[in-house]
Amino acid sequence: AGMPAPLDNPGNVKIALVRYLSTGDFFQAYLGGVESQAAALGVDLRIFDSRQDAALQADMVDQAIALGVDGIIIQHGLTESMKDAAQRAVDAGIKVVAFDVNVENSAIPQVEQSDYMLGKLALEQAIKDNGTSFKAGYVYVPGIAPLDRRDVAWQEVKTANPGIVEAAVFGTLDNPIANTNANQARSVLQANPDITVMFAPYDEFAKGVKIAVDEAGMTDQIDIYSADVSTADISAMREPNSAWAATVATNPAVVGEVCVRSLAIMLTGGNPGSSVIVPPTLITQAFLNSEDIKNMGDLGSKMPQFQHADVAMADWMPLPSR
Amino acid sequence: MESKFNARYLAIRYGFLALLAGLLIFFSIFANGFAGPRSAVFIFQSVAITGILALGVTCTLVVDGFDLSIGSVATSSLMLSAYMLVILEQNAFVAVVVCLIMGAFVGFLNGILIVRMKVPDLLATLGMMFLLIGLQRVPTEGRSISTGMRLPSGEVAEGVFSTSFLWIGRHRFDFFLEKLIPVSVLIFLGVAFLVWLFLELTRHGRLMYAIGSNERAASLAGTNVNFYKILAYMISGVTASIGGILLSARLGRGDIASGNNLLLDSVAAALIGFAVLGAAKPNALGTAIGALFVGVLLQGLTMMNAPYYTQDFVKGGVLVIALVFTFALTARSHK
Amino acid sequence: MESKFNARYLAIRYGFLALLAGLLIFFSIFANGFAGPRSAVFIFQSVAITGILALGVTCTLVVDGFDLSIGSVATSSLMLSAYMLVILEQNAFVAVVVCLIMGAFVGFLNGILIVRMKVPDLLATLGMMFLLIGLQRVPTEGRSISTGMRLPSGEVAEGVFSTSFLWIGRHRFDFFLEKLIPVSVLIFLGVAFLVWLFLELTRHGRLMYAIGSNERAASLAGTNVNFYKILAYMISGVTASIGGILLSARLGRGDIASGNNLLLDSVAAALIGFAVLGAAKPNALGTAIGALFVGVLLQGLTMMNAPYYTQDFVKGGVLVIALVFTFALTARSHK
Amino acid sequence: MKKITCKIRKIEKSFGSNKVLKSIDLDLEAGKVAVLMGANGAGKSTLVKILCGVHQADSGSIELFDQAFKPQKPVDAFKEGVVTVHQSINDGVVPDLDVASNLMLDRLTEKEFGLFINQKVLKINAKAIAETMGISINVETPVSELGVADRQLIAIARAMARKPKVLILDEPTSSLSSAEADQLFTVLEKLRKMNVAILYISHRMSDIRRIADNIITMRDGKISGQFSEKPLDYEAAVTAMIGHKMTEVDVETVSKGEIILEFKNVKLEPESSNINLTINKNEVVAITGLLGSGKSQLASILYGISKPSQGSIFLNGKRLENTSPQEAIKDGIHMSPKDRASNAIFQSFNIESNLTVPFTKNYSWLSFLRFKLLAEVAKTKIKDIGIVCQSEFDNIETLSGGNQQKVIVGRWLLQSCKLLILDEPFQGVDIKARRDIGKYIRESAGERATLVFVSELDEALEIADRVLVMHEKSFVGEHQNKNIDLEKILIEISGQVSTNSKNWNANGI
Ligand SMILES: Nc1ncnc2c1ncn2[C@@H]1O[C@H](COP(=O)(O)OP(=O)(O)OP(=O)(O)O)[C@@H](O)[C@H]1O
Ligand SMILES: Nc1ncnc2c1ncn2[C@@H]1O[C@H](COP(=O)(O)OP(=O)(O)OP(=O)(O)O)[C@@H](O)[C@H]1O
Ligand SMILES: [Mg+2]
Ligand SMILES: [Mg+2]
Repeated sequence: AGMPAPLDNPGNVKIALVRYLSTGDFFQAYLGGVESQAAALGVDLRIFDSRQDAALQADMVDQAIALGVDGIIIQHGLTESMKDAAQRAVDAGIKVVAFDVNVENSAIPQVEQSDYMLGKLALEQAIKDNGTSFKAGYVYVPGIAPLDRRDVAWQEVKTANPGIVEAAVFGTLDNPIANTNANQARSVLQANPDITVMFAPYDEFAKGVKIAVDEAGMTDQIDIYSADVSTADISAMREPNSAWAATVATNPAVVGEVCVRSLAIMLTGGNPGSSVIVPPTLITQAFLNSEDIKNMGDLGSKMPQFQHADVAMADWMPLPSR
Repeated sequence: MESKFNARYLAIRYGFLALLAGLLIFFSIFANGFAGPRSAVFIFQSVAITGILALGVTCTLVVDGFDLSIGSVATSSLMLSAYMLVILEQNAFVAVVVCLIMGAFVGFLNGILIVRMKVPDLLATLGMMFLLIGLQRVPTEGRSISTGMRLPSGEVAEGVFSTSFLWIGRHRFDFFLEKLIPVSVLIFLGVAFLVWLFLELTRHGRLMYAIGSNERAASLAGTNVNFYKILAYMISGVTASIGGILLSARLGRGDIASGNNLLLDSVAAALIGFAVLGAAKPNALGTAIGALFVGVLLQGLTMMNAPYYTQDFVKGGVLVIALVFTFALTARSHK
Repeated sequence: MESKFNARYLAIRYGFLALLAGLLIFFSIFANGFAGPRSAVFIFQSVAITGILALGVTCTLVVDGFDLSIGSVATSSLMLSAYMLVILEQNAFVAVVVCLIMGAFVGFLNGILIVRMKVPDLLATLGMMFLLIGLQRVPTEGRSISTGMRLPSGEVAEGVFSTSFLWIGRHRFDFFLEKLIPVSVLIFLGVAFLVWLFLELTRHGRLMYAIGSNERAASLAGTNVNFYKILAYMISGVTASIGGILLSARLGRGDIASGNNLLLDSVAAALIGFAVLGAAKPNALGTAIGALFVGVLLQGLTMMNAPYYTQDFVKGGVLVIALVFTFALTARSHK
Repeated sequence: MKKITCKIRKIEKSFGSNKVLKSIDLDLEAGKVAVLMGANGAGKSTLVKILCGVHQADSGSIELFDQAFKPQKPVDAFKEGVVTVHQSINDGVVPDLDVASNLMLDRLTEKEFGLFINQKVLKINAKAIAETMGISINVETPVSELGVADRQLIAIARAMARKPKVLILDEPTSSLSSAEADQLFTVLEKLRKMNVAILYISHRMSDIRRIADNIITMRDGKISGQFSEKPLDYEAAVTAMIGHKMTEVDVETVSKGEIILEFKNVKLEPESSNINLTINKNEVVAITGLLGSGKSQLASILYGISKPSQGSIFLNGKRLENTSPQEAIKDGIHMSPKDRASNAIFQSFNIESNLTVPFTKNYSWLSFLRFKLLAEVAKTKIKDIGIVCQSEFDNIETLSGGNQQKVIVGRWLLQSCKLLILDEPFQGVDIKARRDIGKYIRESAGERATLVFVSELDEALEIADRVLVMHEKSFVGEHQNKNIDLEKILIEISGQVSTNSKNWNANGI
């Protein structure tokens, strides 16, 4: 209704979401955003799940091309494996947006939740709370793209503040992640009882660290700073005496919506810009407590910038109903 | 067994334990904070869950089977307990009982597939694994379960992880030191003791070893082979669900996770158990020590600030060397 | 073999294939875009790497062994090829050869551990798995390898994935349709054919089956048991490294996070192979069909827009049902 | 008066289209030993398996003490007091457990045993059971370290200790020598007095003569004769069993060819005496002796599996230095091992594959198997040694025990060799087949030397040109198979001759 062609007949428009990662709350919420925005537009959405198989993900782009879709959202993946596939889609006349993966293609806008900013904001809060000299534990597994980007912020902050001592680096992606990291964090706390800040820029890590801190009875001494948020994280942050001081996050559902909107703009001949950034939000324990926020829904309603990002918008754009 | 208690015999029997002792001494000296009762308790705690799972696998190994589904049973039990508590708003007792029943039931199904349908054990339990990995995600459409979550129906889940449930994962008993021993460690020790008792000292355990060694002969001697095989898988299912409950109580939420690492780590523990005391066969004591061995190694390396990838490497290396040592010696003495 | 080719016999022999055909028909009708040559090629391509690994596992299963290290050999080969290309700036040929040698060497080590050191196969290959998982991350301190990466030394890596290397992963041959058949599919088919030829038609294959059936008897019949066992693990190592090379050539980068599910998926394929044509033993044809079966199922479900977790569920469910069917029937007819 | 314990009526059983039992009627009397005779594959073991609940009959009935008896699984038969020692020795023991647990295995399955195992009580009970059969092994030894004979004794001892009402023994002496067999017969006497009904299956005439109260013969799945009039007419029984009269074997000793195998001052163990021995082309030499006298050890030395404690062995004048069967085969030494289930059978293979395993090289082209040729070769061999089967593609597991044994012996006759070693080649083979195989071996003996290790003297006399006797790892006697002095051999076997000489020479007098 009132949308420009081809969206004036949205039932005939087919878009595909080609995913690299799918397991976990973030990805589920992201998918929810994609689905609801697609539903608001009325387009036909196909989902391809490669389950962390980068080679398969590239094939899936080809499959989407073969299916004759009009637009493709590439969600995560590796630059190297997706670059060619994305180019093939563009060559086939398909509109493509990429989320959180750089496919090195000027015809493809990049939607990003700035991982660097996530790390940066969390660390700024840590410095605000703890000053510029403290002993920190850092949870990091190299080789994982978003974690690597968050690591850049940590390295910068460390160089800028020589007072910040990195007492221990640990972390693992062994499943169940929170539990395994709790075990490691316990050992680290035992070996370094003078740590006061834990930087765990991934909420699964933060959860593990929190368990360890609780078990070690060091909740008063230690503050945890992390990235990402979920309903479970909110309740963990709000537990009485929780060491989890703050997290920085974008709303994954909003990111999903933005991806679809960017694609819709492209389909109608518009240009959302080569880089669409969904700004992250700082969420502190104090804020959660004072507003009595229980879940992601509450967070959205108390924090409008978390509920909706005013990016990739057009005046004809229908938004999902809240 | 020869009369001379010679060096080789000692090496076979105590080589692995000596290695463990060596590691303990090494880490006590070089890893800051490693020595001490609290640190020891961490080690126990960190291996409690894999250890419990490994004890279940041991039972299936004894009847010459193998259970690949334990990891997914544990995560299913994790999700199920959270579902019971948070969404169905049941109390801790109900949640625990339902999880245990689920574990026993999955084990029963595995057993039926294997003894009645004659599906090879690896295959049956692999199928079960995939089935459970999928199934555990269906009720919440792949979301983790926690208080306040929005259900697919649009409602908000009001149930909570009750304190009595969290107690299982978080309480610590005083023991000389205040708040020293977590419940999970006691459960691990309890399960280890029970499985040991069962396998080594009861006639049922002996018959299970008989089945593992020669199923036909055991059957012809009047052993109810099918019963014991199903029993083994049920024990394995129950222990895996205990593991899941402990995980749930520790995490305080129904965390969508794959149990791959749980599976591999507990299989590792059970297999390392072969080498303990020169048993060269699955045994409960060995499994428990195998689990502790891995725990000691990881704790020590973490404390020495070793990067995570060196941990796998050292784990693999020490494992291979220890086992070569034990098995090469055992084999030679059997000649 | 009975004279009457009765229903049960047909069910055992062709039940699994019938199920596969049924799935194909079902998806062709209900899954939009499933039928067609390109889709068929996708399926082949999506299972090519697991399929190749599964064929290697099949060889170890034939000699009554088991190789848990294949997944890590594949990822090691992935990292090694990237290391050769990007950091050591070697050409594609050298990278491929080095990877194959690495695979053969790991297989050789596994074999030596098992036949000389008498370490049980699960244990030896599990240790090797942990070792490799750690080892492959040491040179880059756990980082993925890609052109322009900063090395621990501070330099920037200048090497690239050469076009000839990427060709392995990305080229498609024309076949009726333009750019239809990817190199990896041809390699998969080639490996499947060779392994089949080797196991079924050569005397070496038969001797390997003999070893799997009764090792002692094989040895007394003059078979060089140790040689064939080591050979089996070397084949497994080489196929796994081929898998890793293909993965690397497709990704164009040494990505440490890739290849997580290779082990379980290829074991699944090899085990499903037991059920194909009522073989009830490891066999190359069955393994290849087993891999395709999983591929068809996943592709079909994807095309029907099923969420990822239902895919596991359906995979497990169909697997269990198919296998119950086949094995229950086979067992009964053997009575 | 007759007291029938077990009444079998009109039992039928088929495996697929193979009708194995055709309307079997049989009575087992209390306090009597009924001997069941029948050629390999006649259906004896199948009948036994129906009686003890492993298989179920297709039709027919069994009555036990006038009660209908239809065991569905082994436990059912057990509970009713029907106890069986199976033909396959490996069906009787659990190798990874110790002797004590093996002896007590059936007790362990019973509730009455109690939940916990008292190791001391277990051992005491196990020792008591062991004594009945004169087993002197340490009960803590794992069974995996024992040979077949000991395993068989354990299985028998356990059955004896059950206080059976019906005792079924399926070729219990197939791997025992006369000393152990005697022990068994003593116990059987006792059970007979206790009114146990005993069904005894054997191919050994010496056993049968010794203990049969009546004889039942089976042929092609049917009862072909019943003999209970004393004195039992053994000859008639054999005739009923094989369908025609048995011809007497008369070994015509042949002229020997050149020396093939030569032992020079060989000692099996440091304490045993020196062996000097030559074996010639064209002759068949049987080596006999008690269990554990060192026969298999000698065979394993020749086959490259173990080494003598000292001395050297020459094959065609060349010193033997094999370290594996593979090398031995290359040198032209073939050996058919004893204990086929553990050492020779490939359970998942068919007859053809089982036959041809050692010689696949000869039947392949560039490593590719020549399937047609393989099938032909197998077919010929099946005919040559009379393997009862449906086709060469039958799975080996579906063959009767004796026929499996024929496959294993046949395997080593596929290709010619310089030295053929057969260790207990007639284990479970019926009389007629044994003669046939013996004849076949003798006929083909021309181009090689043949060594046959047997613990049954009868078997040795049927096949050999020369008989050597071993005792405690040393040789104690040598006899040309012509007008042999049986008394003397038996004395030598039992070790009652003085062997002071530290040297022993046998060069075929
Ligand atoms: N499980 C089975 N499946 C198919 N056929 C079988 C099976 N068991 C036995 N047979 C067949 O039944 C027949 C009788 O075998 P059985 O073992 O009863 O013979 P037997 O009289 O005990 O011979 P032996 O003296 O050699 O032990 C043989 O032809 C054999 O091939
Ligand atoms: N390769 C070997 N090395 C050392 N000792 C052996 C070897 N083979 C057998 N023995 C031992 O030597 C003794 C003789 O056993 P062997 O099997 O040779 O006797 P046998 O006369 O063949 O008896 P059987 O009738 O049981 O075959 C046994 O105590 C056995 O444990
Ligand atoms: Mg028989
Ligand atoms: Mg012998």
